[in-house]
Amino acid sequence: MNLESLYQELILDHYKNPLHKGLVSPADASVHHVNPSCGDEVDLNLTIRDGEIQSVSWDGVGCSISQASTSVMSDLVQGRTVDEASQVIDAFMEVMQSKGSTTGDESLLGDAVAFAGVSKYPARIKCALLGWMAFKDALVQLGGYRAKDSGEAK
Amino acid sequence: MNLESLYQELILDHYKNPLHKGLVSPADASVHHVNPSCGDEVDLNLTIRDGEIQSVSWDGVGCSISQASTSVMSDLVQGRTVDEASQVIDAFMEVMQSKGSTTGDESLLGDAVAFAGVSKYPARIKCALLGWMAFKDALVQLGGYRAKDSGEAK
Amino acid sequence: MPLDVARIKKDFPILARTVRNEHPLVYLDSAATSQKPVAVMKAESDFYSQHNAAVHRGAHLLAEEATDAYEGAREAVARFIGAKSDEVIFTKSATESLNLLAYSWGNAPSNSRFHLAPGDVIVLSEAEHHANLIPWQELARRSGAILRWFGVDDEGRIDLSNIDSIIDSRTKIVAITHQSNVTGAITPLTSIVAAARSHNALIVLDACQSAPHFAIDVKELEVDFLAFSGHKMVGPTGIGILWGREELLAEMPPFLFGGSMVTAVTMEGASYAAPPKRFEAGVPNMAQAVGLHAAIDYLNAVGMGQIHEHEVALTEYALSGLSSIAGVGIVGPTEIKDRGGVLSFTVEGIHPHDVGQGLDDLGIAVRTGHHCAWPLMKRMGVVATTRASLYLYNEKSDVDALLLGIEKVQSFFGSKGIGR
Amino acid sequence: MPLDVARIKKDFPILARTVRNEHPLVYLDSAATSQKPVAVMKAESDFYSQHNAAVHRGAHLLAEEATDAYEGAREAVARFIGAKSDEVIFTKSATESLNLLAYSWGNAPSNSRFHLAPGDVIVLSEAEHHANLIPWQELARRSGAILRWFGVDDEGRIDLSNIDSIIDSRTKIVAITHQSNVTGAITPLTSIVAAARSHNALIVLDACQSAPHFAIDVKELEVDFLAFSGHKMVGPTGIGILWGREELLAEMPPFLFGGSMVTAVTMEGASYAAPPKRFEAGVPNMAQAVGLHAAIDYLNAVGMGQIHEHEVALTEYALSGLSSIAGVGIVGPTEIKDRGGVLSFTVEGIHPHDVGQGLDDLGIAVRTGHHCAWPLMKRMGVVATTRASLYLYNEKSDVDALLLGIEKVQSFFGSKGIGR
Ligand SMILES: Cc1ncc(COP(=O)(O)O)c(C=O)c1O
Ligand SMILES: Cc1ncc(COP(=O)(O)O)c(C=O)c1O
Repeated sequence: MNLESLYQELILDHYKNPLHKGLVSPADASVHHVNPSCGDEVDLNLTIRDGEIQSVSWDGVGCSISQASTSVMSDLVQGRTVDEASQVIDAFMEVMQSKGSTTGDESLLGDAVAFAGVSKYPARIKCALLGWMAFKDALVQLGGYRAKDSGEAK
Repeated sequence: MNLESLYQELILDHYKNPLHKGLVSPADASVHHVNPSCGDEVDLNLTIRDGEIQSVSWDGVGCSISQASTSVMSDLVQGRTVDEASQVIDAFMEVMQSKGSTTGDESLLGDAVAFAGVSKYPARIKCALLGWMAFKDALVQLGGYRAKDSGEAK
Repeated sequence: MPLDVARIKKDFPILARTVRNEHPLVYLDSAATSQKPVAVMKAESDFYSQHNAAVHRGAHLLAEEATDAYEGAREAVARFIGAKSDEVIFTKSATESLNLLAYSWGNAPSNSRFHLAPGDVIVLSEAEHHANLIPWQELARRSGAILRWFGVDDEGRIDLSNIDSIIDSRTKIVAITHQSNVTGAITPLTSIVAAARSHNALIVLDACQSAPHFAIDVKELEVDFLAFSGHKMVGPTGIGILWGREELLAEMPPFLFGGSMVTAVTMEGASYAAPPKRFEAGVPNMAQAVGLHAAIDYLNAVGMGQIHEHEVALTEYALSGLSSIAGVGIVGPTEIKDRGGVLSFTVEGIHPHDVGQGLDDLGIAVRTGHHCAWPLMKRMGVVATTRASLYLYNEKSDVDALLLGIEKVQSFFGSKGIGR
Repeated sequence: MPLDVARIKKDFPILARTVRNEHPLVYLDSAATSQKPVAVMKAESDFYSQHNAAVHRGAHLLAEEATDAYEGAREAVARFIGAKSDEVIFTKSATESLNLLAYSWGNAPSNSRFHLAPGDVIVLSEAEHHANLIPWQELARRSGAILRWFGVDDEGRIDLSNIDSIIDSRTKIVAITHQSNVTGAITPLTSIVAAARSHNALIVLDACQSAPHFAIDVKELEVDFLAFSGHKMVGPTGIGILWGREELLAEMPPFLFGGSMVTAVTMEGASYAAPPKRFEAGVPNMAQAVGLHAAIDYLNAVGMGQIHEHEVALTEYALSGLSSIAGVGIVGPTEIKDRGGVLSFTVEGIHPHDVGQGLDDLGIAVRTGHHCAWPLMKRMGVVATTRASLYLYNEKSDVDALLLGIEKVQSFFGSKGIGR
């Protein structure tokens, strides 16, 4: 089987032992996202203090990709400034849209580079993005997200 | 040109000099029919006395086929019993649906057999039937039309 | 006589192709859309190469030929379901067919038998595909009608125990699926039809998953309307069928408005033609109707009875195979009685997306997700399933590939400590 | 550089066929539907032979490929009209596209900018095809809105003299044709768009007869919505396009309800996806979208500018030829300025049906009747016309055949004492 490159150990480890899973309340923003093509769901709580991500926590059901990706994301942005977190989101989105042509900048994306293989499977990109989109949405709600270019969230 | 067989002299003669054109009023039934595919129209007045067609008159605009066919029809059924007229309608309908396989019974249809060629041109059948359908409708309105088979008008 | 599947497969060029890692394609997603035989593609391109013209409109030879081809397709559909030709309406899909009904009835004036008043009841089931659910939700919203629905049991079978309180004198419409696209369960129509009839309710049957798989006769079914899609029955995409009883269609208001469905038009208003034209505004999907005709000819040549028997045998084989894999749970009836060849299942500890991904990697095409039947998924207690669905071109080797594939997926994830 | 029509003709197999009495086909009915090049048929059968699967639904390779092909077609359409990809919605026809708008807006709640209240005004013209007339009549009937319309002058050109009383502060919608399918007259859009903009009215353009014939850019047109059909632009039947401005589509309620257009569904209600998915319920007309893509590639390879120049020259030639036949009257502009290659005419004393029949007998395919524009016919003072319409594969010899044909028809009927 050729699944090894998609399902890297790191991904499956996060799947088995997800980080920051279990909602921490109260939070500044709470969002609920669904992947309409499969029904997978994620709830995410976000708290920001002085322009820094103080806490991201989440809960949800989903496939290995969506669960692991949410786990990696939540660990990656913890403690970062809102601007840095926005940059990380943009970088991850770029990798996901790359159809396998880029693995992304490891210094920025850390463990999230392991998901580069997902971008070759269009139907799974939504899985990988579920938690990220929830996080971005929460950031936008708190007025925190800064898009890289025009200033308009897309 | 091969139009001779379709546009027989008899048809074009009726077109040039239509019979019973000009509405005779009052009448027992007045109907208005339209050919939705071209907008051609016919008005028809019908009067029945003692089970006999006393008067069929009509007016309208249309192509040579529709005008001539209405002219032939109106002359053919004049003075007939309602039952005979119903038979004539059915016989003409049959010819029209025959795709050129039958010319019809001349003893019943008279000049109307000249329209047999029309049945090879599906788009023109509605032209040939415009006046006939108006007449049938008027008969039905007066409770006169008797369908050949099941007793149900179709 | 069993089907000669090897020969049938040759008629479907796509089944000869290889997919990921040079695996030969094992296509088990026919409930989503079926594959097409060469005859269907050829019928469409022959139409375009020889007869293409706008039907019902021109006075020239091509227009006549195109009209004959289009109306010939209507007759073929009518024969296929035991109906009259003028009772068959071409739409773009079953989805449009069902929306056509909901909008037409929403357009009905208050003196029409199709008019819904506040408090009138539309009956559905929990097993409906979104296409036979949301149009009715919206009609209810617009009209003030109320939705009621049959529940389903743990095998996904429609539960008739409370039929008397579901279908009652306030019930105007019963819209129900013939066969579930998730569980494969076939609906017990007889009692539903009897109850609906006794209360004079209109019966709409979603035949998307039945018409392609076994012979249907609308007179025997005793329903009023039937909707299905060409693309699920080896026909082209872009064509659906709505059948309705002659006397009902005759009274129904139109849905889409435009050319060829009128008798007269002014700037202020229009009057409408008789069915089926009344319901087919604009230049229709002519080539698709012609392709559907070829599809029906193809299915008839194989034989709907044969196809059904073949699928029953294959489904039995697949059911017993799936049941014998530890950790696999069938979502739907586990016995062949009153069920078709749609097989939804879960694999313990492995999410359907991951199962589907693993199978895809082996060249096995299945569907994963909620299958556009979200309420049913909730009722069955799953977020998603993996679904394999069978058709005339599938054979035991396809099922074997699936069974082996599931085991491989299990051992792949198992080796990583996931699943069992 | 003039078009190499002889080479183009070779791409359209039907143009090599003979019709009545072994006459070679002279196809002059492209305004009803165009013919199709081999590339379009091949694109559809390649899709079915290699990539067919339900888009957006499966997790397997074929589903990915089918989705790429379908979304690739959307991008091609977007580029063709200067739009963004997500602004392009696939329907079954222009007729459906226009009905989609009328129904969606009819579904809009009272706080929506699309909601129509009694007394709101919908503006049309007397030159509309039924497809851009009756849906608005019905929306007016349902909402209490009022219809107003531009008249046309004796050449069939839209009369703007009273534009200020037609488009005013009560006007919510202006739905108008870009080019008449009867007279060929091109609508003077600039002042209409300016008036509609100044009153904040939505502008819907029926581009059925323009998009196939010259380059269109929605940004330059400054309209809000655009509808056209694939089958009139060398594409397949069964596919239409609706383009709408991103920010407007984002607010519009859905039209057809079913699978793939939702974000979540319960038995009681559903929430809807973002455009374009919101407007594409069910398994879409995938092969037709792919065929349309091939059609657009074909037109682009020839060049929309070239096609337009070719048609202008041919139309001028036909106009002067028709004008020079005694007894022939052109219904529409007699000069080439702001008109396309749709040529309606009457022949003195001979009914259009009889003219069409005579031409058909010579292998010349034209259309006769009211061309689904009944109000315009009344305004022009005719019951019906004969209509010849030109496209990229027509050449002077086709026009010559038409002109000679008309004279033959005149002499045939003339010899019987009919006409002149
Ligand atoms: C100007 C115009 N609008 C609308 C239509 C309707 O297009 P369709 O029949 O492809 O839906 C047509 C063609 O029939 C047309 O010419
Ligand atoms: C049971 C059922 N109903 C309705 C539909 C909708 O059919 P379509 O998407 O072809 O319109 C489907 C298939 O998707 C189905 O399986």
